[in-house]
Amino acid sequence: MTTLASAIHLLAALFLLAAFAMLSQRRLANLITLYAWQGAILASCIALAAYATGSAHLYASALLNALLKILLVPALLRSLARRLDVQWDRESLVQIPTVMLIGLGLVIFAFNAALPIAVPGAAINHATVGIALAALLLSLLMMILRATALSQVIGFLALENSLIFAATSVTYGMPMVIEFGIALDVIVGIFILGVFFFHIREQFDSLNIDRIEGHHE
Amino acid sequence: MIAHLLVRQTIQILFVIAMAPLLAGWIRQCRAWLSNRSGAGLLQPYRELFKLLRKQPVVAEEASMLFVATPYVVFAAMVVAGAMIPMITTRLLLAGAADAVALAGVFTMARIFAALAAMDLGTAFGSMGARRTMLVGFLAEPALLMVLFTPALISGSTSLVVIVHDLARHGVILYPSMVFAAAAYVMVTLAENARLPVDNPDTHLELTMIHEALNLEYSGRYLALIEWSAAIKLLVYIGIGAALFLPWGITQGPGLAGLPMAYALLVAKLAAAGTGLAAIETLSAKLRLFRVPEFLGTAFLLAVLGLLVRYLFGH
Amino acid sequence: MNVSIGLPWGLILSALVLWSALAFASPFTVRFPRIAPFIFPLGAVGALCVATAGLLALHGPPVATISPLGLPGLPFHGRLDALSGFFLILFGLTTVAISLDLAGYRRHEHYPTAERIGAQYHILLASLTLVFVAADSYSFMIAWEAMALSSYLLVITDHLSGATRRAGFLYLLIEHVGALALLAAFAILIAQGPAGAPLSFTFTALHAAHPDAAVAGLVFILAFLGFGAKAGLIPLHVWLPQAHPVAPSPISALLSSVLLKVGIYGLLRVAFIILPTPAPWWGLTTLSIGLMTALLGALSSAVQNDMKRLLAYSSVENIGLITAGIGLALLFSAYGLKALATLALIAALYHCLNHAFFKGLLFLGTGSVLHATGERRLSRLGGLIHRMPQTALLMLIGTLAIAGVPPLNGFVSEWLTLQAFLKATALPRPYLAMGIPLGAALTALVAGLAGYVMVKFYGIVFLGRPRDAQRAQARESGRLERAGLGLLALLCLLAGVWPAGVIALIRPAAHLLSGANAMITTGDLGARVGVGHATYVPWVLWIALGAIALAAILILRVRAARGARRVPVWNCGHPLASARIQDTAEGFGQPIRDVFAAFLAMRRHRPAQDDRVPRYASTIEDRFWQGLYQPAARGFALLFAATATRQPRRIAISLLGVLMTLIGLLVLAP
Amino acid sequence: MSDVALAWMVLIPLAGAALLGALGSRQSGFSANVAVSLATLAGASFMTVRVVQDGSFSSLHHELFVDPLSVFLIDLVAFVSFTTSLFSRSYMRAEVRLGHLDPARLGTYHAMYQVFIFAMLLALTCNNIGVLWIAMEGATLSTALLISLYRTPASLGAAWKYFILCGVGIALALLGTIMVYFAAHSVLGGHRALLWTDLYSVKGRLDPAIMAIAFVFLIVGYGTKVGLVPLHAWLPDAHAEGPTPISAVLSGLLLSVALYAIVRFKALAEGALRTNWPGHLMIGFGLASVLIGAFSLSSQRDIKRLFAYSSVEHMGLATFAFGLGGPLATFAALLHMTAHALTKSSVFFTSGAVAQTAGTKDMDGITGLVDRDPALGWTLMASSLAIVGTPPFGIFASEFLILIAALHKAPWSVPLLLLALGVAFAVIVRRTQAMVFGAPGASQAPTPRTLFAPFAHLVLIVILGLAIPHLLAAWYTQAARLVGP
Repeated sequence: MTTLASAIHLLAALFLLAAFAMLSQRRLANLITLYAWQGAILASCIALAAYATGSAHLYASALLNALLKILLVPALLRSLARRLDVQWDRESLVQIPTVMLIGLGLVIFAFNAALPIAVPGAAINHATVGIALAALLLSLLMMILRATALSQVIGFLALENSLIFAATSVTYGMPMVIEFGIALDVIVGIFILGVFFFHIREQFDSLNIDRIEGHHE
Repeated sequence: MIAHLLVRQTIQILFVIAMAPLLAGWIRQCRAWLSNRSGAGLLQPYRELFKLLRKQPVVAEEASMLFVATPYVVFAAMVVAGAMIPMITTRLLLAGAADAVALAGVFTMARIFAALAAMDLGTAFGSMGARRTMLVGFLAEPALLMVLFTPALISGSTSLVVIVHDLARHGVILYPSMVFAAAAYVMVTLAENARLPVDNPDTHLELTMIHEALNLEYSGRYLALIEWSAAIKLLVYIGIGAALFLPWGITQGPGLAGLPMAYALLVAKLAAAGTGLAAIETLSAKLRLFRVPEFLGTAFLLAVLGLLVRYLFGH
Repeated sequence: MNVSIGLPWGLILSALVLWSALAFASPFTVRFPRIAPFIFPLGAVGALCVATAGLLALHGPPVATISPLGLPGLPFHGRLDALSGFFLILFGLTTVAISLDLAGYRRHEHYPTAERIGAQYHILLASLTLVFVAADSYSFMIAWEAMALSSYLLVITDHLSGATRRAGFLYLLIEHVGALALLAAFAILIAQGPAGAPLSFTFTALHAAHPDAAVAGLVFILAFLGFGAKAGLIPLHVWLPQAHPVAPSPISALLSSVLLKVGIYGLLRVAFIILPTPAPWWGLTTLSIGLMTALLGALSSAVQNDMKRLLAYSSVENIGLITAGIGLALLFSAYGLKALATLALIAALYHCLNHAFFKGLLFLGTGSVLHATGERRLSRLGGLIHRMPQTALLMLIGTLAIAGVPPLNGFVSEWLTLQAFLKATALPRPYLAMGIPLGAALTALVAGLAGYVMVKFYGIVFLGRPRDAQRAQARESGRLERAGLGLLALLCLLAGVWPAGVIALIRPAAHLLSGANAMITTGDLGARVGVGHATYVPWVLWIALGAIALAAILILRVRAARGARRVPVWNCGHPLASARIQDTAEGFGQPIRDVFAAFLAMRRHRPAQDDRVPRYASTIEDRFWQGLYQPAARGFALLFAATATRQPRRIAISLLGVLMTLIGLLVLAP
Repeated sequence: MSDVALAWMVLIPLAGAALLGALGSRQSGFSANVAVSLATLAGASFMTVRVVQDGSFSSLHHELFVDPLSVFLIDLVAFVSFTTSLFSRSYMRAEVRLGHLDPARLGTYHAMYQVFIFAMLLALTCNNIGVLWIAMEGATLSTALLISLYRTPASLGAAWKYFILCGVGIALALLGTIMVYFAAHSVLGGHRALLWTDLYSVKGRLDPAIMAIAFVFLIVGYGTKVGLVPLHAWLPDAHAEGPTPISAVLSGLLLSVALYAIVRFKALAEGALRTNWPGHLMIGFGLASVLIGAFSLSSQRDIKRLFAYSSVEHMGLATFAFGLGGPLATFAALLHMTAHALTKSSVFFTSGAVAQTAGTKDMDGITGLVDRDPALGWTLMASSLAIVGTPPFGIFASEFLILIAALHKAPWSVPLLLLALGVAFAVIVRRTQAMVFGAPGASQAPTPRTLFAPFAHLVLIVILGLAIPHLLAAWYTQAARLVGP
């Protein structure tokens, strides 16, 4: 059990690390790869949890997430990026080191915020809640700082990753219906985004947000 | 009883109508004497009135009914005012019909009619005069009211009869408050009757005239009525003053016995007041028109002082 | 309370139904012109019903009724007591005249016709009735706002002109601010009840709430604001001189005669019936605000050059006098002098009635003048007495009545007010006893100014010669219009000669408010009215004046050999070159401008020496407008601009906002 | 068998969506849309009858349930979506004819419209906080497509903003939901830890620390959808740029449904915390929204943005009242939700028609409606008077009650509320007056349209103001007992 716990903790740490990496990465292709990695960490984490509890539906959920986050979504994103040929995010107004510092602050805050959530018996929860919260705040920060629509979406997906992480590893999995629902939403969301992007492209001939925002007053 | 009241009332009305020109004449005479002139005599006003009454009046083509009706209205108002004041006796038919406030109201009505009539022909002088009379009027009204309030508060009622009754009962004592009131009243009287220093009754100086501007267009019997009611107005004001500030010798009893004495006293009071008025008019110079508000403001101030003094001494 | 549908309620309901039907029918007068002539006369019938109901309600116990409508647990309550009765009479009688006058308007196409204003007008009448009979705060507020909205729509009847729209909006805005104050006042009283208990909105329940002194004071202030805004007390009066002139004249008449009184009604209802015994400062505030309003109104009306603005400001003045009387009553009852309070109340209510009559008369008259000449500027009018003699005569009655000269009705209420002021010496506080007679002096000054103003108004509009050539072709107004004018003139005379009759109408209301009989006697064929020994007998005055005038006429005419000879004007020998040499409205206002320069914000344009066309112009503005309203408007503009610039536009900023909120709340979380 | 009726009612719009998608850009789509909405309305009324007969019930193994708090909202959704479909029938036809809209998109429009309705009905009827979340997400996605329907730069920008902000919000709400599950997990365990019916029974035993954090996430998350300040940035753009029928249902329904979710969770959180800290949170958000919403009104020139900010203000008012808690305040808040839904949708109908007739959304370009088109002008006047809370319209009633409740619970807030109400009145009425009266501007060819929907709504609002049906009042009272501490 303790080995399992430490393993889960390790994966959680990696998960957070991935979030940090995405925050710092500005090349779109690498961003998508990082997203895939995060998905992989998430999936394996869920698998471990499944093994720990031996509950069937967690295995299923692990499988689902693996399919979705490692294969499907990154593929979609890559094709989008190719067809809209965006490779680089523009220079964001805040320097990377500063961003890192802010992120660090957020992590500390998240851990403190999660402190009161202590459930007797389950030692892992406490830490994982903190990590999920931290990852969530980091991806929110990323959405704030990124200037092209596509990377904002990746931030959004990362945010959703951390939610799944919370859902599965904190509570040993929500009921299936939820997870299917979430998965469905993600897929539909991506498709809608795809539609959007092409229209945005033809209207603004760029995916830079300030251009998009310039229009309505 | 009613018969008695009726008799007193009739006598007083006739007295007011008859005596008014004499008073006017007396004042003129006094002024003449004070400025070392031999005047035209006491009866001059009567002669003027009869002459005017005999003449055929001319009325402007643009005149409306209002213009023609006004002299009668004003005359009636003045006579009624004179009929209501207990200057000889407190037992009058009309005494109950109006109190001090209503009396002021009657004067206002007469003034408004005069002003409207003056505007009827659309002459520059007429409307100018109307404007000025109304100005003097609404400035004098609060002062007059304050003056009336002092005795009213002493005797607890605005009814002239009650006031006279109450003041006379206490015999010959001088209320300090009444002194202020009297001073204010004299100033108001001067203003209301268009005497110096507010207005000069015997010039037609366009820039300054107030009263004269109103009746420039009148002639014949209309002019006579206007002049006559002006005289009556003066008498009435002096009568009110006499009743308020020198209420002695006014008969209270039901009988007719006291009347001759009372009339004699009243004539004496009128003569004295007339002399005083003449003196004031001789000694003071005409104020410029825009000084008039200050003049009346002073009167108002004095009246209020009287009021406050009354509170101070409690009587 | 006994619930019943007696005769009074029957009358009121039938009037409401009739009016609703008329309001519904009015728009169709376009398609069916045949029904147009009947709309307004039928409205007059409804008004008559309401007046009768009010008369019935005066005596006899208050009749309450509960309507099927309402919120759950809160049906609408109606209640007919002496106060409602009195105001219903005022409203009904005035409205009969106004409806008649409106019926006369049909022939002027671009004037208010049934088609254009019938709906709003009759809705307004219905809502007014409901305001007077509503007995719970909810239905009262509904009727109140319905009244405000319909009257607003009437004000902007001529909505093509920008000035009209601005005035209408200002009216509605101040109206609504007042309504919010009322809402707060009622809410406070309702919230006085225990937290758990079911709310009760009825006035009786609010009265039973018995708030402590501080709360009662707060409620009084709020109610005073709300009803003051309606009545046009300073500093909330600014809408009045703008809205009344732009409305069609009969509507101005309704606004001045009735709608302002609604504010008075509400003030009385709340201050005397709903709230507990007043504190002295209520009375003092009301009194001083009232007097200031009266003075400001009188001064401003004296310097106006537009005949309807002049009348509107004179309405401000009269409302001020009424309010002063109410303040006096509040003072008296604060010190337990109930009889004196009743006296002051009778004076105030009497003035309400008078003002309804003569102001209605004057505004209807201006309507006729407007038809005849199409001109509102005094500087263009004149000499109409020759063109429209009957209207001129009726207007003369109104003018004398409002100038407050005996023996007309305006004087009676002035007389009563002064008597009440004189009795203020009975107040136990010396500074009050000394100060308040000065209020009497102020009242007298205002009355004098009113005389001045009315001479200006009547003299310039009807006397002299037409100042403008093409205005000279005026025609006498129609029969129905004159009927409306005549009715109001008759009421003025009646209320002037027969005070006891009017006081009989007021007494129950005043008694209801103060809970005591007045020390006021009436007798001598019901014409004498006396306070203590001081008495005033109008009809005796009438007879005496008439007799003497008649005698003078008879004697002089009999003695006169020849009648008067008609000649051109003498004018000190100057021939009358043009009508322009007559005194103008500006000129007539000049003494006031000079004497009271301190009170008025005036801008003058004087001709320079080398002007080709020298012109003199002076504009008077309301000091409150510059000192209070414009700064407030600027302040709000700044606030709005600040808010607008703080709105997040960019997505990133908005997301940052979300993040910050999240972090902040997580920090706050217990 | 009527248990199934509930499921049917929810499923009708979904089926309709498929049908309409199939119909695509055919003209029959308009009428079909109306028909589907009518069917939904019928189902809703059937369900209502059941509730009236024997109280709240649940079906499909407690997956769906109805109680007084949700039943009137369900009816509201069904009714407003029906009237809106009526309105959109004539309005969108005109849009197509005027060339504002590419007819090829009509299929998407109608389908997404029904999906949106389905999502809201699901959110209201589901007994499962997870499903509730999914439904809200579905509503977000469908409306994102609807807002971008015109494909103009502005509409795409607005839709993007909406998608990102509400997406983030919804994600936060999910975290909150997870935490609630986490808290209930140890008490109930497994699937039952997601069911309202079970959660309420144990709300006293949930871990307060977790519930506090959970409620923070939930109020920030769903609050973004309600448009609470400072999370409201998406709202004006979305309302202004989307098709008018969509603005109507967004303001009228979606905001209310999101608020409904917050209110349910508030009851839960207060039960767990045993303090009314959640209430205070809502009071804070509510007041901020009321004030900022009111103050932002005057700088708007676009007619639909103006009324969008008024929605911010009114939802703030409802939130404030829910935050006050207690039977009176909650009663008032529910009444306010209802009245606002009806009024605001009628306001958007009218202003949309106005913009279409005048050919511009810029209010400075719209004048003299009452002379050009009296019916339209007077309807606009009436609707805006109703929305600023003048009697006898329903919003006046709710605002009056809210004031009284505020005087009980938080007297200090009353001046602020009055200030905001006064400002809102001044700005909106001034704008409306300028549009309704005055000389008619450049006269556009009047487009044929039916004012039936706004009329119907106005009638209902007047009924709400003059005589609230006792059934409705009973529901409110029970709901208040349900929500209240």
